[in-house]
Amino acid sequence: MNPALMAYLEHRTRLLSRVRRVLIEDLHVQREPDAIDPDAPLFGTGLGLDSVDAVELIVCLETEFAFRLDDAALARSSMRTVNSLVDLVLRKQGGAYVAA
Amino acid sequence: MRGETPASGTLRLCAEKVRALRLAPGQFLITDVSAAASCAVVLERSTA
Amino acid sequence: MIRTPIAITGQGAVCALGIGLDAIWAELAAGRDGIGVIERFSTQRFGTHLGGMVPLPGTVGIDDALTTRAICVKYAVLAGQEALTRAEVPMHAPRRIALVLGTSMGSHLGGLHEASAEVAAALGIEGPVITISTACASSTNALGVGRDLLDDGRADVVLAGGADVLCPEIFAGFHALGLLSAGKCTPFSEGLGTTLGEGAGFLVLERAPEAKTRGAPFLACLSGYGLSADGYHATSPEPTGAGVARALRSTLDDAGLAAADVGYVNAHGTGTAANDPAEWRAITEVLGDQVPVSSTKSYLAHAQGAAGVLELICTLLAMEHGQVLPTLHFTKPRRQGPVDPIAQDRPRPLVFAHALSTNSAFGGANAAVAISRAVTPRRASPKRPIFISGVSSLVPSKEESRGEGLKRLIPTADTRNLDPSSIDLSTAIAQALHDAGLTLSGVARERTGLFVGTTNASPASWEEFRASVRERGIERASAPAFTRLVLNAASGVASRLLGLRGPTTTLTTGAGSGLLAAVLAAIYLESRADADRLVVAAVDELDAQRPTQGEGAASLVLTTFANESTIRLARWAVAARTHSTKPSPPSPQQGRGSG
Amino acid sequence: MSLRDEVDAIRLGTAWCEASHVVVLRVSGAAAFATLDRVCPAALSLQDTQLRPTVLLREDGTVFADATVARDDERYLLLAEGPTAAELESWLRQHAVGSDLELERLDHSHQVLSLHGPWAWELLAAVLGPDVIGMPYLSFLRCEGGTLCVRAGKTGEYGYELLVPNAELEAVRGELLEHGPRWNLAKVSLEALDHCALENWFFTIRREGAFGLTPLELGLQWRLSPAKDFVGAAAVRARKASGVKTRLTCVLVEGEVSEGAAVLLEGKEIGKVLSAVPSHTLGRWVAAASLELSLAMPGILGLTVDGHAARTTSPPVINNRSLHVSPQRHTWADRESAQFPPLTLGAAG
Repeated sequence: MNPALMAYLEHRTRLLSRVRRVLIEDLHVQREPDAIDPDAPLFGTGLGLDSVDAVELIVCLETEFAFRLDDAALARSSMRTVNSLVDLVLRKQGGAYVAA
Repeated sequence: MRGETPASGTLRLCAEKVRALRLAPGQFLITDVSAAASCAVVLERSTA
Repeated sequence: MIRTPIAITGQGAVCALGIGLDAIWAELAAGRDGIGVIERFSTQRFGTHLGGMVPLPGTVGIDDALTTRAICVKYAVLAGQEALTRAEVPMHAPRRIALVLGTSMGSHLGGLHEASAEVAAALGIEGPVITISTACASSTNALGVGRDLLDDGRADVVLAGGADVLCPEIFAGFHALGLLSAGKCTPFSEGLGTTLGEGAGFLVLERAPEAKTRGAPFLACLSGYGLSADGYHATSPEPTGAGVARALRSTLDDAGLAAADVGYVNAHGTGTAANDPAEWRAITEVLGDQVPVSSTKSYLAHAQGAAGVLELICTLLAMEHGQVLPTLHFTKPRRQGPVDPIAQDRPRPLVFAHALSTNSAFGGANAAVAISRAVTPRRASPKRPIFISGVSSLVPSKEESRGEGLKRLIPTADTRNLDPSSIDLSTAIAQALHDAGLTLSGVARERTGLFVGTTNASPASWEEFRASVRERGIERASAPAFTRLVLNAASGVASRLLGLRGPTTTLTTGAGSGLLAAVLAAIYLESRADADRLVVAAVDELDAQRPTQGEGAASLVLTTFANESTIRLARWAVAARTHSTKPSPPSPQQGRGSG
Repeated sequence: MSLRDEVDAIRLGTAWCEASHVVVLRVSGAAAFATLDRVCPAALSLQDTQLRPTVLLREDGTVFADATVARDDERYLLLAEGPTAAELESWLRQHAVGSDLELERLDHSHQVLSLHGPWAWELLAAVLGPDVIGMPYLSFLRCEGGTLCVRAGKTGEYGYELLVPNAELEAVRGELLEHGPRWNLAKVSLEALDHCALENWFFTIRREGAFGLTPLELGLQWRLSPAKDFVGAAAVRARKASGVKTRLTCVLVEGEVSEGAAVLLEGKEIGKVLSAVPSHTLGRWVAAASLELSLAMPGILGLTVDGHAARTTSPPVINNRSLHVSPQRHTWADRESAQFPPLTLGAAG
């Protein structure tokens, strides 16, 4: 496996675990980290989040990963699954969204 | 029970007295006085 | 049998439109709103800057000197004084004058009931002082409780209404929930969202014959009121409007009115995407779609706990002038909204015999009142005996986590994001219902209500909210924590988890809150046709700020069905603090509360 | 009507079908909750009229039904895709907890009509009344005449299953077809619904459910309660303890994909395609592939499937119109002027 891909996978795995931790600690999702499927829907009872949690989730991610999200359309399209949150973080960290 | 339970304390007492009335007929007056208002209720189970 | 009509003999208000009724009417008549850029605190870090602030000299720009609570008390005293003065209330028997003050979170610093006590002291009121806190339905609910006190003979004059202050925390909470509109709030019109406001308003209520005897002014009759719980969500209304519809029907029923008698509705009309369509569904369900409906929030903004009474006062002022108020700034109707929202820039000449005013709140509490131009005799149903069919007394267990205990009793409960107050209250209620052998289903849920006494919103939720402000800045305050800061948050959760959708209220008197809830529930249940059972409950949560406070919860199930119990709640009383109010039972064993 | 047109009807307009693939049981009696709680892996935290998606598992932990539980006051509805009504009924009886369990098959007394699309709510409001408009996702509404309107779409668009009593069927279907043309109502196939389900990463029992996998490999742990016991729980937990080796991952492919095709990374097989559809919306094929766990991650470029370039991505890959259509603000009549964003996401394109 090429080193760039390995680095990406490692980086993404770390981000995934941090996003899961935000969901558990700040949004009170009552699950073990590895029981939060990366493609699980966040709302509509997937992980049990509610409309009231939407802004809180963004604020907690902004705090955890030190970025600001002012683009409402991007926020909306990022608030679908755990993976789409990780994508958002990657994008905010400089667009390293895909690797070879 | 630790400490004061200003809201639920008297209601807890009502619950105790209701349980007592289930065992034996009788009557209880429960009161509570606070700076805002005084309240009283009578709980009773007649012998009939 | 005829029940004594209740007269409104005076009113007073401070709100975004001004101080006192004359100033307020001048603005209403001219079609001028009171919404502008907030100056009392900085809104720089938020996307919107508008509020309906009281133009009271001395409260602008000196937030450090005047605490939120002091401002709230000041508003309430001004409005209360005006109401008492206009009603020409003789103050020679102050112990027979009660204060029922509805407030949401505006005076949270240091206990809601203490703010009410300060108001009572300043006004010379020495009768019972009851604080109703069902968020944005508080003051409408307070009018109803005031009416009940008069009905039950517990006071001769009731000053009922509400007061709230717009403070940065509340602005931040609504902002975090995405409920604030960019421009001025335009209910039922294009442009979603609400604008927050503040103020205080009071009505003087008296039994009509006595008021007439003393030559009191007569403004209108408070002809009925109704309460209900959505049992649906912490902040969103039940989308079909079923909860609001129940409150409206109860109000009509209590007032002895038919739908066709109602000539005007002053809607809650916050302007939000969730509220307005649900409310309009409720109105069409109960009253049809031809009744004119407007929202005074387009003038005043959303005065929170004081909203209901202020809106009713505006309605009364307009009525006095043979008019109804418009919904200002109306541009283009939304897809589900009133056929006639009175979309114009001045009041409309319209004479009505009866009007309704309705409010809906966080926690799913709804309240509505009916007013009538003329003294309207009410039909009385025979008083029903009250039985106690179930009880519980909860001391949180050390062995089992709160969530687990609740899950065992209510397996369908979602325990995520519930604070200790919500869990303990729900648990105690579930235990009491279980003790009563009740499983509520179908229409029985709508006929079972919940009256809760408590002293504070959950200290744990307060701490979570404060921590979010401290660590992230006020513009990033926690929305989920904010929704749990209303005093009725825990009862809203209990309503939802247990399907209690009948009449609901949450009140505080500090110590004794729980027993007062039982007394008010008994008064309500004895004579109303809209409930068969009322669950009474109280909760105390550990509070690090007040080390003497303990924890626990208790609940009683009051029922009108003799077959559910042989134990009666035979008598009750509520009165001023030091007055002897023993209901003269024959030497019963006596018990005192522990708090 | 071509499949492509059917998909467009679901994605942009209104679409309906008779949904005989959904079986419905009414579960009541004192043992109703305990039985459902035992057979459904999901935590059944439900308020009245709320729905919860779950799966039903064999004792070996593999999935045999895609199911939803609805709370109807103190009774429940179990909607399932996969088994027949008779199979589901007997399976439920086999696992009954307590004797007071009443099961009523609704397939003889009711028909299921399925309605989808970003404007489906508006058409339904014309048929069933305005309360449809405010329905949250995963809830149902009791309508006049006994029809239940269940909002549990699996296409990423507004989607409803109408449980219509036989006596009402002609009336409801008649009204639907009478009002339908105003919203360009199209009749669509189950194939089109399943196509959209894959594009939006909804689990389909008829497709990836047919491979004898457990929820761990299917990415459906969110439908399992971490706390409780349920039929198949022991097997699922044993599989988790021994280490899960693959997970279903969304792969976008630049050409036609056959089911069972190998997914290659630098010439080495890292997994297999379980199902795939040509997404004309994206101009690519969307595949659900079972990949080695360490590589079951979005954002990997340079894959090859059936000789075409491919990459993993985060589903759903459609920027659903329904996300942007608000019943409070929009109406079909003004859809041209409303300026909705494109159906594809920047990141996916």
